Amino acid sequence: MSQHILEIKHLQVWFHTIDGVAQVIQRAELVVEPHQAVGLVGETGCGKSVTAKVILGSLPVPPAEIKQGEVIFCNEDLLSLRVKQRKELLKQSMSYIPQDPMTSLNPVFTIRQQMVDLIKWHKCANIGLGGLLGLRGWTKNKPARKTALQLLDYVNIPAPEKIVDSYPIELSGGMRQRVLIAMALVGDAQFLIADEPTTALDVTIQKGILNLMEERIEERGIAILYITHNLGVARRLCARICVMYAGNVVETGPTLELLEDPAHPYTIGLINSVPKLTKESYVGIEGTLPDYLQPPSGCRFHPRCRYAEEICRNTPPSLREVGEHRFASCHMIERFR
Amino acid sequence: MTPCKNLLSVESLYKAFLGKKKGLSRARTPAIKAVNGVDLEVKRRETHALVGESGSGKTTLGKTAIHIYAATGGTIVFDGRDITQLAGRRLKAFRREAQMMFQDPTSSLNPRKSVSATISLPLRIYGNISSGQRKLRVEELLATVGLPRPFQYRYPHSLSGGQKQRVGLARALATQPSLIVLDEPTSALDVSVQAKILSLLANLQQEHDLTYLYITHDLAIVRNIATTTSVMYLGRVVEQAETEDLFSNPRHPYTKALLSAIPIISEEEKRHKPAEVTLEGDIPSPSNMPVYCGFFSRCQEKMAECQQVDPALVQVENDHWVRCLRFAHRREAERTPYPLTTKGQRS
Amino acid sequence: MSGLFILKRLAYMVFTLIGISILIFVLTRVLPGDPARLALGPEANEEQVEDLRHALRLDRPLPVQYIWFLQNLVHGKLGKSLVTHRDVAKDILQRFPATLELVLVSLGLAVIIGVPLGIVSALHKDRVVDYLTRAVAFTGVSFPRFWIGIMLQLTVAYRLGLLPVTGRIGGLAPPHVTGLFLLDSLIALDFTAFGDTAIHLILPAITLSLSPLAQITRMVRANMVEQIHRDYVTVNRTIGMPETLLVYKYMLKNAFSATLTTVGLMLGWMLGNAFLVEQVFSWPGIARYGINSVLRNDFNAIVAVTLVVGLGYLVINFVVDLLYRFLDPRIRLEK
Amino acid sequence: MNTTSRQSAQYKSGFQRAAYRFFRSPLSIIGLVIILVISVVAIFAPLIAPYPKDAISGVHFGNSFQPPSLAHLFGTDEVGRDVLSRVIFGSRLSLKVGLVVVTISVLVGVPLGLVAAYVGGPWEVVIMRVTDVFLSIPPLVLALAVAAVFKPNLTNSMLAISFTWWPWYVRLVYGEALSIKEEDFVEVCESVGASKSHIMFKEILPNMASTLLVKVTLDIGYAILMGASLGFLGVGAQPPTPAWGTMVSLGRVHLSRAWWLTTFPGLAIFLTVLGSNLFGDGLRDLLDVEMER
Repeated sequence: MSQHILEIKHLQVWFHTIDGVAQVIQRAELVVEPHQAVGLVGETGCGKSVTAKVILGSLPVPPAEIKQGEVIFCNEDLLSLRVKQRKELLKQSMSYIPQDPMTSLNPVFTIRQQMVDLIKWHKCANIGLGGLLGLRGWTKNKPARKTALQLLDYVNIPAPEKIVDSYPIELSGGMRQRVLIAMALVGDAQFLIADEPTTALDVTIQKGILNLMEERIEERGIAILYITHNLGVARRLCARICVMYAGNVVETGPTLELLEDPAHPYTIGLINSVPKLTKESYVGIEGTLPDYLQPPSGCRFHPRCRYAEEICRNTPPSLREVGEHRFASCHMIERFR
Repeated sequence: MTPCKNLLSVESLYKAFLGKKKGLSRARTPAIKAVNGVDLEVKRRETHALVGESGSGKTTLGKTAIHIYAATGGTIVFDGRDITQLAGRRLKAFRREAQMMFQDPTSSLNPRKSVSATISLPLRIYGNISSGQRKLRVEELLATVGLPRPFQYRYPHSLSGGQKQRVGLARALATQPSLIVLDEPTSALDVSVQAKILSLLANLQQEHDLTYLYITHDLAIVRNIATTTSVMYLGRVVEQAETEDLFSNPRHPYTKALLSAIPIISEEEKRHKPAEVTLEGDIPSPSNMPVYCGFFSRCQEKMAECQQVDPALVQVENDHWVRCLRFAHRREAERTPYPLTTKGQRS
Repeated sequence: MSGLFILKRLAYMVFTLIGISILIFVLTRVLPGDPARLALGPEANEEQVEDLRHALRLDRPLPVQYIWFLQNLVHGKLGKSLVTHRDVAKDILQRFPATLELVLVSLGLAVIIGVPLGIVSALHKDRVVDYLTRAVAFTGVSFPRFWIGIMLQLTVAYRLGLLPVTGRIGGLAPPHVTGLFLLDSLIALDFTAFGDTAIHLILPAITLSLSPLAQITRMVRANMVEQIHRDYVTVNRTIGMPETLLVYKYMLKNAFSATLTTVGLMLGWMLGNAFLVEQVFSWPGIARYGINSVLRNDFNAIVAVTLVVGLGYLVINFVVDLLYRFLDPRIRLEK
Repeated sequence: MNTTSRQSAQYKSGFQRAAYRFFRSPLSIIGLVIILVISVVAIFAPLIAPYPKDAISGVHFGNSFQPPSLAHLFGTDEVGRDVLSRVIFGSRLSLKVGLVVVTISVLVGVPLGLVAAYVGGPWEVVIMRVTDVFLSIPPLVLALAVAAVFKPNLTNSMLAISFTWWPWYVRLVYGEALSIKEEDFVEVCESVGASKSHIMFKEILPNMASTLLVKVTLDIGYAILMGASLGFLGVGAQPPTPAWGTMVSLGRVHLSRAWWLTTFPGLAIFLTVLGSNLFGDGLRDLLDVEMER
């Protein structure tokens, strides 16, 4: 049907809390094409992780409620699939790298135990408890172990034979993140969600991980949705960037053009906030993220926007084309650009 | 050098943490040399940045320099006075002159105390002022850091990260210190908030004649706010220079690697970065440091001798110091006009 | 490394044991009350009391008394009972297996029932099963042990006559090998004695296991619930780990090693509660012996029982620590 | 800066939030009700009890061993006293045991735990070693050994229980304080020169208030249970005091003849402990306290 591997349309997600209904995602739109890395960029609480959870199906429902929208992955709407089919599809085609390498590996099993189980699981379906006990359909351990070693080597882990028998606590953060990348590569997924995988790491380590992801993942032709708050990291890895603010995708476009010439006032503010090596002044954005229990009417950015006018207070803008492959949701773009 | 030019100067400072006790015996695991012979000069009304990755000892250095931790060795001179051995009442008196602002906005505020109780604690301890005056002073401090008056009745859980850091800053300013150690004050914040806090810090420095020791891992910030910079690795300063000089002409392989790892968002920024360097491996554990150059295991420019000699910090240009064997050698060969001295030896 | 750990742990045990001995010693000699007078009763004359005081060396200075006490302890001499004049060590040795058997069987019951209950409860959190399990668990910890024992006796044993009311065995005891009747009867292939012992064990074991069962259920539930929110569980789930494998292998091992830390504590409380259960069921173990000594002010016996129970508790915790290290690499690998 | 957005939203107050969480769980409500009922009964015992004089002394031999009836809901005992009245008066003794033991333990254990964790050094070694020694004897056994030395009565049994109870508070407070000590705000206080006692009692202690509250709630029940156990073993309150444990123990002699003598006092103990447990657990959820046991 389409050449997109992932397309999110009009996603709207609410959370039911003690204090009322939090309208966390108002309108998320997202497209990822095969072999493409897309950066989903935004500040804390903008809804980027919630979006990822919707795709992965790990959003707790309730308290969350998906009000409307479609998440089309490999031509299937994930939101309308049955749980079992959806799990099978995700297992076949999607993978995930978590944010915090320190807590994302099971502390009481060795790397080998964790990887081997995963490899065996991907090799044969429906193992169940019987398979666990080695009763049926359980591939032998040796080839799985070999695959594990190959994968660890593939993610540039020195001396994988030694690492494979360690417990997570024995490894540094960078090492653990490499192990997690190796685990994400176990299935032959075509799509990978990376949720701030380098935020917890030092810059020199972060650089190694980014290099690795660029080389290895592009080598395999995997499409990536890379979630980050760091524009620099997104620039390093992604071909396109989607900027989220307060539950809306406010701007999307090819990375370099978007960073050189941002269209949405929030993107402009965000880029102007980053301290730069050129010693350009950085100003920040006035105000704070709105309260999701009582989000502002109209454009959610209008209380912080210096271009805001009457229409911004009343009508929520939608994404519209502002250049080649570029979209932004702002009423005022023509006024100030 | 007049004693008053430097507000803080630190000479061959050491800070070791005892290892964990092993059961009932007196034996301990090896001590961790978190700060291993550091020299530092912070000039009045200027900002000196301490840069390094986690485990480099930069936070420990910051805390030891203002006597939050007692130094294991070396001397700390603050405003012309040796404060290394201070204790008791004189230590308490010194405390009001040097304050600290912490990295974690949540952990640095007591969740059970209101904003006004938090800010007025130092006032209570030092000032003999009435509670009415104290209240006025708290409101004044809140205004200084850009928070409206009603915030004094709030508790930390109802504040955003940026607001918490402002409260932390107000508390640090309460005693009217001349030096503030800023320990990654913005690393937990979003960039749009970070920018606001950074400009607040810059304004306060002007208005209150403050001196900052700014601890961070973000070199882009350093470039924008610091006059002088020390790069730390494994408890030592590996390079120290004026910030402009450091960025335009980095000497130590680690500094180059750090600079090249900065994520940038525009092409112009690229011109301020050195050629690509990618480091391998991790920082060695500070509990078993090599006797030779600590950076050897990750260095891209290492030589055979590096595994035999522990290089000293040498001056390669005016006020540009590097701890690398390559420069110790080159300087001898080239007979550069700068005297071959090592820090800590000069008087 | 591991050997060193065991040595250190043993040294700690010896140290604590010395502490216990001082505590008990101080309790019995310094606090008001003259053991000799108490032992002989109000009818004895001053001379008799004085003689006994001398025999017990109660007329010497306290440190001397303590050293003497410790010397005897090292040689396994716990002294003679002031009431029955029998060797206390022998008495305790004879009764200890009965207590051990009761405690171990109860713990087994608690683990076999409690762990699955906890898992079921956690997996069905906030549903009917969970509320039922939790209600059962709350009831379990709140029952006075002695009272529930009496109630069981009243209903199951007296009224219905299904099980024996008291005692450890009805017929002849199996030949003594370990002192644990279940084990001894199996060794002797005496299945009548085995059945006899088992029938007598049911009520006391149920009574004693109720509280640890409830606690194990609660601990397993709490730890499993906590696991559900851990990052690695989310990660494993999103990268396609099957639910059964995740729950029964990955989460359970974490939850169980966390639960294990409290098993040592629980065994300690069980040793204490054995005092109540043995009293109710006339179980011939050291706890009942201890109570009788307390009621008769037989202070040599009190000291001995307390020391033995303390030692037992320390040994149990030692074993639990070793197991915990084995199960959880975070503890083992911490430098 | 947008300061009004947070205030203007219809956020629930801390109390409303807590109440919502508490009342969502039926078990905690049951606990609360039990606690309230028992407290009321204890306070107004002389008004509620049908035969207040029977509580201790009354002797009506003609009326002995009456099974439960409308006149005597819980029956009568071997000397004809009304069991219900005795159980009602027993609640006073039980609550007294619970409150006294927990109060003593908190007063002794909390400062020791704080000092061990915060001041450290030799203090830590001494306090924690001594605590370890106490903790390595099961509480009931230690309480028995202590009670054996004194004359058996209610006061002495309360002292004996307190003697075994305080180390648990030292351990709890020690562990909590060690982790709170690591928070930056403690270091901030040190760096502005606050005194040790200020930091221990004004900064660290308030942060473990909810943990302590939960522990205290649970422990009142457990202390009552322990008091009853000692009474049952004959080293607690002596007859004719209407203590629940003692009543169970006395009634046991007549078990085959008069089941009500043991059943009702035991049920009272059970309900009290259950109430404190359910309520404590509700509080734990509500205050978000993580704690063993």
